[in-house]
Amino acid sequence: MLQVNDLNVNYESNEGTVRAVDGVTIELNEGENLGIVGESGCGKSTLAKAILGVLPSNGYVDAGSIEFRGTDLASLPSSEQREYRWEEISMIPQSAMNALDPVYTIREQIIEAVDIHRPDESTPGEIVDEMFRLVGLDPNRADQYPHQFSGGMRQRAMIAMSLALDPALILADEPTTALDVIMQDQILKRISSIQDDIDSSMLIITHDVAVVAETCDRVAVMYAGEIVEQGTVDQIFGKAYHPYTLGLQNAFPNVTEPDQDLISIPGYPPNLADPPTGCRFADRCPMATEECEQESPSLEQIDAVNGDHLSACHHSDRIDTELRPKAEQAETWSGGVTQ
Amino acid sequence: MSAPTDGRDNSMERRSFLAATSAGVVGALAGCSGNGNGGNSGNDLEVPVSDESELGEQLPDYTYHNVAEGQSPSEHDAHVLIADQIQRLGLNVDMQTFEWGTLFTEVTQQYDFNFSGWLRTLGMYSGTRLPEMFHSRNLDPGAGNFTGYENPDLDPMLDEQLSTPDPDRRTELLHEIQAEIADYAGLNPVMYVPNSVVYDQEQVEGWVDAHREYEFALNMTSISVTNEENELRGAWSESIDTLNILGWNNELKIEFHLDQIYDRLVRFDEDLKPDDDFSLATDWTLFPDEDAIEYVIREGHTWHDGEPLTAEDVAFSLNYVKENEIPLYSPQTSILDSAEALDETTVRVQFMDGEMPGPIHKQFSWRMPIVPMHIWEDIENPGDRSVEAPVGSGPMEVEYWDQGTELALQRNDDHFNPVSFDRRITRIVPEASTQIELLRSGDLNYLSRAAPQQLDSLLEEDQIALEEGSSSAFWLHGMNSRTDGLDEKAVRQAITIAVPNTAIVEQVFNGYRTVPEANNIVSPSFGENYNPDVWAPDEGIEPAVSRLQEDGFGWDADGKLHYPSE
Amino acid sequence: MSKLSYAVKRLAEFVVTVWALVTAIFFAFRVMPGDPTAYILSPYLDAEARQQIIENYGVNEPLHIQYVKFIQSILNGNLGYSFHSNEPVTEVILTYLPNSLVLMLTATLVAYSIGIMLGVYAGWNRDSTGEKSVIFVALTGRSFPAFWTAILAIWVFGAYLGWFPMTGMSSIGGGGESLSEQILTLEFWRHMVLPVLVLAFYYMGYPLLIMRSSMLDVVGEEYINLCRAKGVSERAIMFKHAARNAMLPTITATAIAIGFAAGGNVLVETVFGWPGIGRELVDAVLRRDYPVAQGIFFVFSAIVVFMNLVADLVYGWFDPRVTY
Amino acid sequence: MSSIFQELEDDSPGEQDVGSEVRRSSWRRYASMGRDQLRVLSQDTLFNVAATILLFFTTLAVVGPLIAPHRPQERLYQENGVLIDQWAEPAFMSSESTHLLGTTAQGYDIFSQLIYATRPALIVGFLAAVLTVSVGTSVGLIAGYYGGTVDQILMRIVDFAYGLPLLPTVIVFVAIIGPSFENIVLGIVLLQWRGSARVIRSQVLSLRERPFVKAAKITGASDLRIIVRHIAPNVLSLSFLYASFAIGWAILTEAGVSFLGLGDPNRVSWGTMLQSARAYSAVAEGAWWWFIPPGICISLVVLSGFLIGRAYEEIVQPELRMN
Repeated sequence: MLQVNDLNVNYESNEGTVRAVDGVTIELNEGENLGIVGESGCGKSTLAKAILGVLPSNGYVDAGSIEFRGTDLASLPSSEQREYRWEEISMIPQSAMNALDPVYTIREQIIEAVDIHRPDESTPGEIVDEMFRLVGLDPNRADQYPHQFSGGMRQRAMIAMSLALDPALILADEPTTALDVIMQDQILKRISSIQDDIDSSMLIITHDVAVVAETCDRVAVMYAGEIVEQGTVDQIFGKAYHPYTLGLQNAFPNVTEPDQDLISIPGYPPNLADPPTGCRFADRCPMATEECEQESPSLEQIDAVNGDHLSACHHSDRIDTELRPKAEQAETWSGGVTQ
Repeated sequence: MSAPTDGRDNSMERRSFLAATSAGVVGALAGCSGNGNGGNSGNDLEVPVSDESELGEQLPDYTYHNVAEGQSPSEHDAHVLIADQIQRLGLNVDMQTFEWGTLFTEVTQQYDFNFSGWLRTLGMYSGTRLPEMFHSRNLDPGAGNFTGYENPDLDPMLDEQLSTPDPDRRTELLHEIQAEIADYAGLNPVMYVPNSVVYDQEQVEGWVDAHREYEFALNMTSISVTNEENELRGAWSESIDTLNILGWNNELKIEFHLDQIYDRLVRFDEDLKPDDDFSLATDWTLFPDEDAIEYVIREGHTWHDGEPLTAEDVAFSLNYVKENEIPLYSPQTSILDSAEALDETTVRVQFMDGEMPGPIHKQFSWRMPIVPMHIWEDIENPGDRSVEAPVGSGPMEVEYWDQGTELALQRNDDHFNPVSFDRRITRIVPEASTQIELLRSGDLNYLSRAAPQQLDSLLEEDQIALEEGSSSAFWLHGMNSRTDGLDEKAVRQAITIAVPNTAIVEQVFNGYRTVPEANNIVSPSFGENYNPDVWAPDEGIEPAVSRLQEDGFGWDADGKLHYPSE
Repeated sequence: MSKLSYAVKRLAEFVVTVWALVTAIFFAFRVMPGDPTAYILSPYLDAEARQQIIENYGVNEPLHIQYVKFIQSILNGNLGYSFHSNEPVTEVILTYLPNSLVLMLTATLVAYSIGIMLGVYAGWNRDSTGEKSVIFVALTGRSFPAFWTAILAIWVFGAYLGWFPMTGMSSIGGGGESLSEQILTLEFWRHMVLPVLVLAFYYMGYPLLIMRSSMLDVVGEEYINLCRAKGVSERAIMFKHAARNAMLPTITATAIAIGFAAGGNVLVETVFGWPGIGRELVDAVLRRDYPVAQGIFFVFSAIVVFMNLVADLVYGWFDPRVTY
Repeated sequence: MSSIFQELEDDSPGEQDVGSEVRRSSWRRYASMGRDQLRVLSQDTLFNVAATILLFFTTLAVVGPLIAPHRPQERLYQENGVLIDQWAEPAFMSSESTHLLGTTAQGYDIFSQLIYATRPALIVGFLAAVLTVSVGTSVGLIAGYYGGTVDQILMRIVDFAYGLPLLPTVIVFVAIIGPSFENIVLGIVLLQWRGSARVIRSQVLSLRERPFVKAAKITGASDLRIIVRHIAPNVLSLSFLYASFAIGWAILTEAGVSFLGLGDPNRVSWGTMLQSARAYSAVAEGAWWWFIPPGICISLVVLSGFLIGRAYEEIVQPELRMN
């Protein structure tokens, strides 16, 4: 359904041009959920905005294409692009509180979306009620203002809005980050149950590995504007073949091992205004060698695995032997494995 | 009191101006070569220096109350000119500028001044205000004799000229009074201010010199207007906010209109003689020994609202004004006893015994308001009424009155001496330059208050003409003769000589004023009441110096004036 | 607290402030030097008459008696009589206030609509040369002294080109109708053009800058992006969402500005010969006409403080988030 | 929030209060903040234009009397030394006139008056700016920081001040205590602080809740120290913003008051020049060279005040930054 190949997105800022998305290629089949995981600032929400064509004024698609069911959205003029927005591809923003216009009621804001794409729709109000019931909200609360909703309810209202035109693809940009854990769980269950009814596929963007594990079929790990590893949820979380993915998994508490102490990856992501040569994770990667610093690795199939599981690492073959067993000790990350 | 803003810090510039002007101008006019180099004043003394032994005490310092430049630039400059002449005569003068209300209060209510001056008019009869200014009973603060003149043998003459019915006796008394106060030289005319009107001669003609401003009824009934609206259009800078003839406000902008809305018992023609076909009283008989007068009221005349005007109305008006003690007419009501309508057309006016004024028409008949009884009789204090549409009987009546914008009077067709045009519009235009532009473009067809500086450029337009007439208005320069130094006649006369009348008229008022031939506050416009041969000093520092020397005054090395040594 | 108790609290504050203003104004004018009668009476009048008038004015009574009388008269709606014309002050105000209101409200309306439009445009097209020039024009508008531009406007458009009348509210000789009748005539609006343009040029800058800075706050908000995601057209977003939210702070500013505008623009009214309340106040102050000056000042302050109150209440009505 | 806030917030609350060392560091911080602001400001072209204009007029005010051909109220004469040299045309219009901008109806040299008038205009502008800022900021700081009854009283005074329209009140004030230059400035300042006080108060209210202020309180810092070291710097840019607007308003009000004839009679300012041009109806006489220059000078100085103010607005709200 969605085929993004070699996409480059740049931002103009007073420190020069920043390439937030660099040569990203992902694809998403009908009915499938793809998760995009990465630290904040790695370019994942820029990718989402690029797909919807709502980049901020100083951002633009530099190269590559975004094919949605055969048409390249990136090359469409903005007026045609607009027809796709929300009708075909809708979005669930991170915190619904600022995503909803404070001076209009929720109903008005949903109806606004409906009117644009289905002007002849005679009873938009019913769609709103139906959607509210779908997300478990009392329909006549739709006439209230956003500030009168609690955090969870606002997020559900957002979901209701995103489903109003039953789009083929929903981009969820950090849908649960702003919520507490319990509410997160409810929202995720709500999303997966809805998905079964309306068979739309979803692109979930988050830094929370657990969210992806629960809701997605396939995962792509992003770092410093590039996709470093891509595969099914079981492949990535079962046996990752990229040092960054391994490090990422260490950073999240695992319910099954309560006394596990968390290990964070030292150092900071590179400055995308002048990215380093070679692999961008090199200076933080315990297995980095000169080769990693000169030449940037490309996404290749891991031969040890059947089924498409790609990783962008020169030494993906040595991970099983050298890194994986020591991945959980802190000194591996701080001292480095091989020099 | 308010802190006066003294002009000390830049008086140096003023001094250099004055030295140059008066020396230069006086020199040029008096025929002598004068130093002619204008700009530099130099400190060469114009006064003879005598040695210490012959000199008495030095005269004290004086203050000069001047109006702020912002309020009236030309008057302010004229005061500056006078102050510096006095300075050059050897007296220390400190110029202080005040806002008008404060100046008037300090000078006339508190006598806390040495020199000052402003515009004053004497009205219809030259003797009316002489007692106020010179009688000894008016010496206390606020009573009017602000220069502090005290002359016991002049007092009876001041009163008699108002009471004697014999015109020749009056003239004789007036002449003697004028000679006396001219010689006193404590309240002097710097210049006569002629009445003037600048007008569009393609639209208006027929102005007459009527001893009073051109906007009064005599002119209104003499001029003719030739524009298609048949409208006389004038302008005023402040809004006209009251038209109550029995109120407290007799500003010119109000009197100009009331004079046409209401009739007067007796009106005067151009030569100040009673004008029979414009007066409400067609005839009158005097009873001097009974202190009474009987007027015969014109028959068949009606009020603007159609009600007939009878002797009853006239009697009511006079009594009503007296009962309510309306301040504007206090000089008349203080001598009036009562009025009574003998029949439909005759009214007998009884004065207090011995109080019947000599020039009865100029003191009484022309001034009294004649109001409709059927409107005012049940109104208690008229002073507080605000009159929307005044009902009078005069040649014009109010058509509409937009306060702040425009007052429109329309012709009263059945008046016995009607005006020749349909409407008179007085437009409120605060901006002086806009008034001039409207006159130049023909939207307005006359202006009676144009400032001298603006007249030159206006008169370049060929359709614009200027009409000037003599008037009783003069610009006074007063000295407080209570202060020592100014209590000496020689000093007062010397200062009067030093006042640069010609320079003020030429430089400051562009020549649109008249230099008085004699030091007489009564202007020639009063005809036979004017006394031409009073003290008439020539102008300048030298004659002033010689006048002081006659009485033994002298100057020290730095040119300061000293009393004569005993 | 509920909206009602908030309004009551604000009203109590309003009364206290107005009372403080009234007292300050009363004593301010009494301290003024100068004799009020000096202006009124022309050179014709002699001293005797003047003395009598001073007594009648009650100007000589001790201050505290005058003050008590003053407060009593205000409470029963009588602001006293003008020294100058003996008209009741309320009538003077009723004559001149409407003229000022008509002029100033139109000018404020024009200024604020242009200002807001340009503010929205400047806020939306950030960093464009358009924005910079709009701001430059707005600031120049506020820096030219209004009376100076007024005089130039009169001379260029009035005297030189003759397109518009040079003075007043109605043509010479065409007066006589009440303000309500005049408003319907074309002649009245011809007289309004120049003063309104001069005032609009002067007042335009303020709303423009406020609108622009609040637009810039709003433009960065999430919901604007979401509207784009919803496929709403740029123009619709600019007006329906951005401007609507950015309006909130501007509303308070507008209400306060209307409060001040009611006071008329003294200088422009004088230059244009507009029979407004501002010009009347200055004339009253210059001729020491205490009652009129007091009355007008009192009305001014009441309107300004009242509009502050209205600004708060209206803000609440516009912005659903505000609860009292 | 703007960059400078982060910079200020970073200083860890736990810093010991060591006498002069602290004071020296706060001055160093002010200086660095100032440098940082100037760096940002200088990028804005409008700010540079405004700064040059103000610089030009300030030098004119200082050096004016030396270069002005005549004194402001020195009466000038025609060659014959008798008649005042009135209504002389400017040199560039008529060959024989020696006056750059001609003379007034009273015979004063317009060009010299224009130069001499710069000084009072700038004095009224800067005096008003400084006083408005100091009064307004201190009231705002105190009201905002202490809150409670202090805040209520101060805010009621602000409402009271807001109740008085600016120009009419200055007119009454000047009419009461005499039309001197200082009284006009005093009158303007009496009212102008109301705007900055109200805005700064609301700013301080929000700053008071910020963590770094609460932290400073916990470490036992005195109220005064908190206000001066922590809150004031954040508010400083806002008060500069109001200061620059105050310059503009003060000059315009002074010009307005003088235009109505209530200006200081002994001191020539652009306002009094316009007033005498109006009294002698210069425009009607076609003497535009008398009427137009003072207006342009006023507008230039006021405009530069506003432009600097707006540039400062950028500092206070970085998202306004125009690059």
